Amino acid sequence: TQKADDRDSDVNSLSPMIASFKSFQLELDIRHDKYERLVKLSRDITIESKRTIFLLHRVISPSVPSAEEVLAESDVKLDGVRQKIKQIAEELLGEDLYQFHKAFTPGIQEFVEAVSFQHYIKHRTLISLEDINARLVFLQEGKSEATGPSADPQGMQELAFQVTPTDYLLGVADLTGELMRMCISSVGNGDIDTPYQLSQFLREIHDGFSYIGNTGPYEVSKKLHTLRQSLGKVEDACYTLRVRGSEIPKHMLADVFASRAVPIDPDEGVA
Amino acid sequence: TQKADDRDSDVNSLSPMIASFKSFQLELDIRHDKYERLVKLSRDITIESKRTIFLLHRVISPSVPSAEEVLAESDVKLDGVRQKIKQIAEELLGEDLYQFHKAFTPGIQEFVEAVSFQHYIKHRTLISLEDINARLVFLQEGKSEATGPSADPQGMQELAFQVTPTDYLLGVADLTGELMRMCISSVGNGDIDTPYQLSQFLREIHDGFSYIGNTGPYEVSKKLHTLRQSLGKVEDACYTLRVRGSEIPKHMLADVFASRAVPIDPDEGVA
Amino acid sequence: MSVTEMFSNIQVFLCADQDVREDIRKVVQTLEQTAREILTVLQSVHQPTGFKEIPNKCFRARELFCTVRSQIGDLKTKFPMDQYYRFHEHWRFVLQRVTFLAAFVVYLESETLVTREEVAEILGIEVEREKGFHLDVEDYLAGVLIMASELSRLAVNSVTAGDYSWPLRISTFINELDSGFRLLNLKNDPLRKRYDGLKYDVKKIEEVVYDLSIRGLTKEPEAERDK
Amino acid sequence: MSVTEMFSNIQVFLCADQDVREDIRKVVQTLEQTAREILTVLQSVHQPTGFKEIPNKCFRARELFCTVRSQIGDLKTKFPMDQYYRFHEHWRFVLQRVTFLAAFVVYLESETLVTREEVAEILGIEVEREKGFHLDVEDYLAGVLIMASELSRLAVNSVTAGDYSWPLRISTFINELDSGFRLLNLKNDPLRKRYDGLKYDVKKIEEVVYDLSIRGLTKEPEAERDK
Amino acid sequence: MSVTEMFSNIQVFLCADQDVREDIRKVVQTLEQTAREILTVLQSVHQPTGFKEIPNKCFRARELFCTVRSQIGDLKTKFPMDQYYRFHEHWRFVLQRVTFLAAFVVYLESETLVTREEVAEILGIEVEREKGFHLDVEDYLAGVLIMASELSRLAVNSVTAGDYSWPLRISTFINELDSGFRLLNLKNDPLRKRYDGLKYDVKKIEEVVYDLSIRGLTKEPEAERDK
Amino acid sequence: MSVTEMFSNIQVFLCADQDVREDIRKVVQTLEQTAREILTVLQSVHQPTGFKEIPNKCFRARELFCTVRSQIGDLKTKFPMDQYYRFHEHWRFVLQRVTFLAAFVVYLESETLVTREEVAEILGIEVEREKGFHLDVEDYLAGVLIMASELSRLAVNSVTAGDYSWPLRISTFINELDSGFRLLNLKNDPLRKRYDGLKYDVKKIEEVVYDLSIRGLTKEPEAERDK
Amino acid sequence: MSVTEMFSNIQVFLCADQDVREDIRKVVQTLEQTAREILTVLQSVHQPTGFKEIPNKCFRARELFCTVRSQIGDLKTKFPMDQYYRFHEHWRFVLQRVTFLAAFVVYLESETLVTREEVAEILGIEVEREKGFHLDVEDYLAGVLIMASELSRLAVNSVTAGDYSWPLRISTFINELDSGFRLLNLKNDPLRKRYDGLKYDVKKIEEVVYDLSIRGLTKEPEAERDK
Amino acid sequence: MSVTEMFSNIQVFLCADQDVREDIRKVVQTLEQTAREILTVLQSVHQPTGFKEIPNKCFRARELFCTVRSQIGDLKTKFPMDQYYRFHEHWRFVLQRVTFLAAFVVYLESETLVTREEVAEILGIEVEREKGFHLDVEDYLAGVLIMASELSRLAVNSVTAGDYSWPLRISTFINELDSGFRLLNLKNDPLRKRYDGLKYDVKKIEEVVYDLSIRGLTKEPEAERDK
Ligand SMILES: [Mn+2]
Ligand SMILES: [Mn+2]
Repeated sequence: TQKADDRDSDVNSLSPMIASFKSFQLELDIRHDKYERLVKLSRDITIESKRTIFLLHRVISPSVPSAEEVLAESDVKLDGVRQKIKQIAEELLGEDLYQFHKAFTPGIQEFVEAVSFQHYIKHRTLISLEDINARLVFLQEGKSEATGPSADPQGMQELAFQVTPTDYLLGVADLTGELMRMCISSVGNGDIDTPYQLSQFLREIHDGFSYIGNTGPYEVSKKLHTLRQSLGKVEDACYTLRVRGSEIPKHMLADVFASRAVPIDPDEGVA
Repeated sequence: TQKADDRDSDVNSLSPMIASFKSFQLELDIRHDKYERLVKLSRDITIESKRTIFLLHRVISPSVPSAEEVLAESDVKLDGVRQKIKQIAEELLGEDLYQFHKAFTPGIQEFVEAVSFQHYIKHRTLISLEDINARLVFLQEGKSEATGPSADPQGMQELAFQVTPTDYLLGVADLTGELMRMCISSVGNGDIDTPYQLSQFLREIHDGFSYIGNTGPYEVSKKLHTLRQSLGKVEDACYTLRVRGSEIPKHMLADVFASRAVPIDPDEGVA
Repeated sequence: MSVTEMFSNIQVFLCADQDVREDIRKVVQTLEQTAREILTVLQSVHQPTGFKEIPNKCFRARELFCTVRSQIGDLKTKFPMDQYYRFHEHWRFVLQRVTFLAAFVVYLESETLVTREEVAEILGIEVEREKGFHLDVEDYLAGVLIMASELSRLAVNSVTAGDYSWPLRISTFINELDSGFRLLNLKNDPLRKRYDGLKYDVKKIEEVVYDLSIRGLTKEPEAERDK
Repeated sequence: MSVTEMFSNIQVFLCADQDVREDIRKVVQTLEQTAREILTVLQSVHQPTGFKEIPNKCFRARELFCTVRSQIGDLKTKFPMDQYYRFHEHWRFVLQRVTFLAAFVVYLESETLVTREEVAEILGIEVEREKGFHLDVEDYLAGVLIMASELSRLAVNSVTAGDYSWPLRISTFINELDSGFRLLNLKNDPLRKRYDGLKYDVKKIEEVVYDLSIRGLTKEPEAERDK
Repeated sequence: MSVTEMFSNIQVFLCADQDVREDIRKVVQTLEQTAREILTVLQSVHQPTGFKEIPNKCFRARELFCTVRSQIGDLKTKFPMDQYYRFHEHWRFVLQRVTFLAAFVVYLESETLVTREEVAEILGIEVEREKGFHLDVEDYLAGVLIMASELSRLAVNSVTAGDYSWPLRISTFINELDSGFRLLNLKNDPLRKRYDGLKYDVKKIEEVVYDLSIRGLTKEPEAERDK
Repeated sequence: MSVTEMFSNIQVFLCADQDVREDIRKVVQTLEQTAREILTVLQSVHQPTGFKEIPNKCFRARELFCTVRSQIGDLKTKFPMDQYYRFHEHWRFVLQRVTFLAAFVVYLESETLVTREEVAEILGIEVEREKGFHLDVEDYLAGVLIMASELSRLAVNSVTAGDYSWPLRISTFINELDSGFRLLNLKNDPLRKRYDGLKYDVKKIEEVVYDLSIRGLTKEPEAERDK
Repeated sequence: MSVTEMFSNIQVFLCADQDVREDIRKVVQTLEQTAREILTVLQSVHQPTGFKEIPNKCFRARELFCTVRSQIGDLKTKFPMDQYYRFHEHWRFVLQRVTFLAAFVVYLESETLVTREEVAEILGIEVEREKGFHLDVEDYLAGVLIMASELSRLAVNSVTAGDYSWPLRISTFINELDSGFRLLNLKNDPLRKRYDGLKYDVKKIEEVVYDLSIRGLTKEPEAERDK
Repeated sequence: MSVTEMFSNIQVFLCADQDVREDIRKVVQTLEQTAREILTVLQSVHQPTGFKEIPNKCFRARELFCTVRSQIGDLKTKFPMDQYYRFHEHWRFVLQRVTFLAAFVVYLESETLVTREEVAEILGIEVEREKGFHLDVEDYLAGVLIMASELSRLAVNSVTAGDYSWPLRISTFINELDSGFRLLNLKNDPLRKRYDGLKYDVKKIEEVVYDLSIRGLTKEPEAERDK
């Protein structure tokens, strides 16, 4: 019979079953290749975001003019990161973002950390998820499929990447570590206002995370412990500032705060 | 005084200390960038090696002619992998291989697995570390530093990548998993010789690893359990072949082995 | 927007997300229940007397697939369609189960491999992601592999039931399937593990065919069937 | 070559490797012993009476560095020089310790940051990898950071000893060091963690300076020192 | 009440609690001993000569269940009955073991599935929680599943002993059991994991039956049995 | 009764059990939400301006405890009371949290250690197990230990807020608490681990008091307070 | 000897072993209780009023060490002396605790470091292993390190209590201890980890002394003491 | 005695201790090497051709046990005998391995269970702790269990090699062993875990015997053997 022959002879490579498996092969390989490209992009984003954060820590040097330079440089760096995210967005065009989410989530979280750190330094507020997403809307030349959403007259097309709320949360949780570092550095640099500001800000974030509690995903709860430790360090720093401030004779307070370097009259020093 | 001024004014960016830290920054960044490039190369090598292994499993289809095609295709694939390893070797030129070892060890292990699998299919023996390393000697155009070791007349220069014995061992340990898969497939395809051959070969490798025992690094010991399981599966398969073979009436043995598909006289069948 | 407001917004999002998941979980549970019922119907083919009732059983299973379709229809309404992979883990397991059941029914009916298109039709879903709730290719393949293992059991039990033709036909079928799977490059994931199991199914069926052939039982049933 | 032979060869390699490691471990242990001795010598600077003896102590430490040099010289002979990073973990810790000690001595002597070249010279090793047993930049940096933390202790204890000039000078020094470290892009590794500690050292020293300045004690010692 | 008084009271409470747990642990240990003895008695049915002695062995096991009853009786006196679930973990394991043993005895005697009521009677405990020390349904099911795996071993060994009728009967029984379990919606807990093992038992027994049928050994024993 | 019937009955039982757990989970979720709201209210006492508002905040928290009581009241209706320990794990965590919150409120109001009776009253539950839904002594202790760690934070932040009297009073309180715990013979369990953390809280607060006393700040606020 | 006999013998042996361990555990528990009592007595030295009562407290602690001696005496009878290391883990922890307590009492009494001989005498045990139940050197060192951390607390609290002389004396003592430990080549074990903690104690105490000196508080108490 | 002197003495002691451990480690390493060599010799019995060479292989193994004896003899000299348990962990693993090897040789030679006395003799050590370096009962049992798992492999491979008599004899032997272990009340320790593995070995061997008996292969080889 036909069937018996089949079994012993070579499997007919033109059989419909084999043909469909060839298509599965193609589908799976394309998928895995895309995943791999996204992983690589994510690694690039992570590294560049981390470097931006290091760069931003240099703002807290005593001089103000260099701060602007540094911020400008961080803008350039973050623009580079955005270009990488644009590449992710291109890869995801027409795809389900969540299908490849695991591939790029570490990079995106690190980007959120960097961008929110820069934002805090500039504005002393927490950047919102919406603001971050607004910065991830790209224009690209409308290719053959120019009929995409909101294609503009010049044949340019909008391409948007959406950070998920969870990635945003995880990035902000990591941000608190950087803020803690910034706080300790500020104290070391004789900057008294920043620590109090930071402790206030960190407490707000801490209370926000407490409010969310275990409603969020497990990864968020896991970071809560570190967040609490960072808050503790910042609160301790403020406490130290306050306690030592208590020793200045009241009438000297103004002087000391005005110019820490001016030596105080030795007679009055030992209160 | 000079010092007191320093403290309050901007840190002099031209100070020798700062200058040396700028050089450290450069040195560290270059190092990290290289590490990252190696990680990416390693990932590429892993993926392509894995695909080669899948490809090689297709050899065990009933027809022999297709086997040669597949082997030829695997040669092409492995050549591609070798090009990637060449890139690693280029990155490591003049470097201490062990400084970046962690970056590329997963890829190299997977390559050992693929290349030793191909070797076994072709020659039914275990490829030696020396043979593998011999395949990783590359020629490259002698650049400015044409005075390198063994530069040949045409200005070509030798560039060799050395697989470490540990990576070799770990790759061979993984190979046994593929051999086990090959064994079970062979039984399913009615191939009786391969399983016995494989069980013999696997037992040799198993005894080899037992002999090394805990002398080797921890990663090797960790894989011993899986290796033992694979050996067990292969021994079980041979056992089954043997037990069922025992039921054929002695005078029929020749027939059955000659052509399994020929139906046997029903009267004699039920022994 | 204050920090508190921002976190409130996120909390709202997270709660909504949990609600969606809770809804999905509930529908999935009913789906699992139906899947178990279909399985019970089809399990009877392994019984000595079950081989004659295959058409009936398939018919009954087909009826139950109506329920599956309506339950999946319900599932679709629980989340935005373009976030399929966000919640994929919730239904992945059961979708593989019902794919297996569909593939098994189709095999019992026609001894062919159900296509992804056919499964999609039986389940009332799509093949292409763009078109709506769809059947991921890996889930389809997983379902097919579960069936392969069921077929190796069937080969064994058909012999017990005295029907010697099944093992040979199953053997041909499963060998082709094996050839198909060999074309794939799988990652080290659950699918790969399942595919490793296929080798054992192939081996088991080969053993049954071997047992039959050394006893000369490979011809008869074929003939019997032609009648 | 048979499988057995191949594994025998590898076994030979592995044994040789273990022997090398054993040899290295032994030399490293003597090195640690010397490092502890140097530390004991230098610890006395934290004592109320210790500040006057700094030159003596540094001299004594310099003597002990001879031993260090000869021990490291011994270490170099234990393995092929181009496999430095293969065994790096074995001496990494102690190398950071002796770098710290060298940096501390140099600071006490001249209040400057020891360069990588100077450390290499004190330890009798190289700066560049190509030239032989060398000092990795990360190990150099780690050693410097250990010293920073020792300096914050020194700032505290110098005040106890009644010497008010150290904290200011240390403060200037450590601030510059901090500026230097800020230029680096570190990975999430032990060095990064150590660098995070530097912030606390800076903070501590700043507090000491603050304590002095509100008491008007920042001028005197400077003057005293000039005498 | 002072803090000290309060904590003293709490300490009294905690001590009492630890004493209760200690007492429970001791009784549970004797219970485990008896369970091992019953198991040794019943293990002999797997021996080639054991199949003829099944009635004797069951009788002996029944005797030992008296000890079990008295030991459980002792256990009941160790804690207030409404705190059953507080200490459940202590006896959960052994209770599943003796349930298995009871189920095995009943199967060997009558080839039926022991009911929860019967187990409760054999163990001298209650079915309903409200009435006293009872057998939790999950523990009952776990015990039954342990037996299923013992039966697959029995099927194998009965063939070795030359008794070909057991596998068929066991196969029917275990299939019914499997259908029963398919009615349950088990959570992702230890019980579910154990139930996943049932599939392997079913398959193993089917293969034994297959081995018998392909060799035409399935009818004989039936006849033999009729004698 | 057939196997099928038996398993159908069991399925009914299992479903009911799962429904109970589902119900409990839902109520516990709302309880957790309220607990988080109370926490948010009480967190504000750490703010620089928060110390003056303590009475307000406690009042607001007391209001929210009404919700807690009604939610726990709801919880009680979800299962038979004598199965408390069967489902204990579901509410254990949240019960410890609300105990902490109650203890914190009581401390802020009266600077006393809340008794188990008081917690029970605030939560609308019982102290004695026999009387109904109660507060397990381990859960009470866990809640108290969470508060201890919150108090060490409060000691720090009160100083930052310029109120120097809190640390001394907290120190006395926490020392008493520590003595109390030293009366207990805790097993090697989560509670023991939490108790080990108390030592750090004690030390931390002692250091705050030290910082104040060395600066002569320990008497002033006392006076201030008397006004 | 049959296998059964052999295993019966082994079971006898295993039971005996478990009994020994049970006995040891019980005595160790009473020992832990006494240790906690001594700790409570000694904790009061951290109280503002406690510094005057040191002699009383030490006297009371000395009394309680009688109980310790008799409990350890009891412990000795529970196992053959040459199997000390077989059961070492059971009492290791508590032995370190009572060593700490002995060391603390001796320090409070005479401000000297207790020797191993003294601890052995206080506990009624031996120094040399050959002579009987002895104090392992690692356990002695662990106990001493626990005391070091207690002393850093004492330095802090003595200042709070207005006694400014302790910190200086403690600082000298702890520095000597630190030098002593620097002579040791500790392995990477729990003891090493504990020793790493000593650095923090040293630093903390130095900071207390600093706080006193910068405020000119270091001379007064010295004078006071002379009275 | 000054603190420095005291710590110097302790350092002498610690060094001596570390030297002892170093010495032990070295001997243990050579012992492990010999054990691996014996294993390699005995592994060959799994080869198709290996079954005929069993006597030769056992003879060769016995020779190598001379080396083992001399190495253990060496080991004994490295530490005072009454500190056996202090260093037990160092040789525990290798002692279990050589016990396994001794048990395996004895089984291959005489198909009996090696007694603890015999193992002790083969290894040149004592059974009773009091008499010197001995074989702990737990280590003996662990070695026996390792052999059990090796025997299940042997049963499989003997069939492949065409020798059908081994599995039956191994089955009887292993069942007896299993009964023996059932007499023991093992704690929840590594030994218990290993013993749980014995069940799988028993089952595996029973299935081999089953495969042989259903094919009527259980009598033949017996006859063959008689020749
Ligand atoms: Mn970060
Ligand atoms: Mn592989």
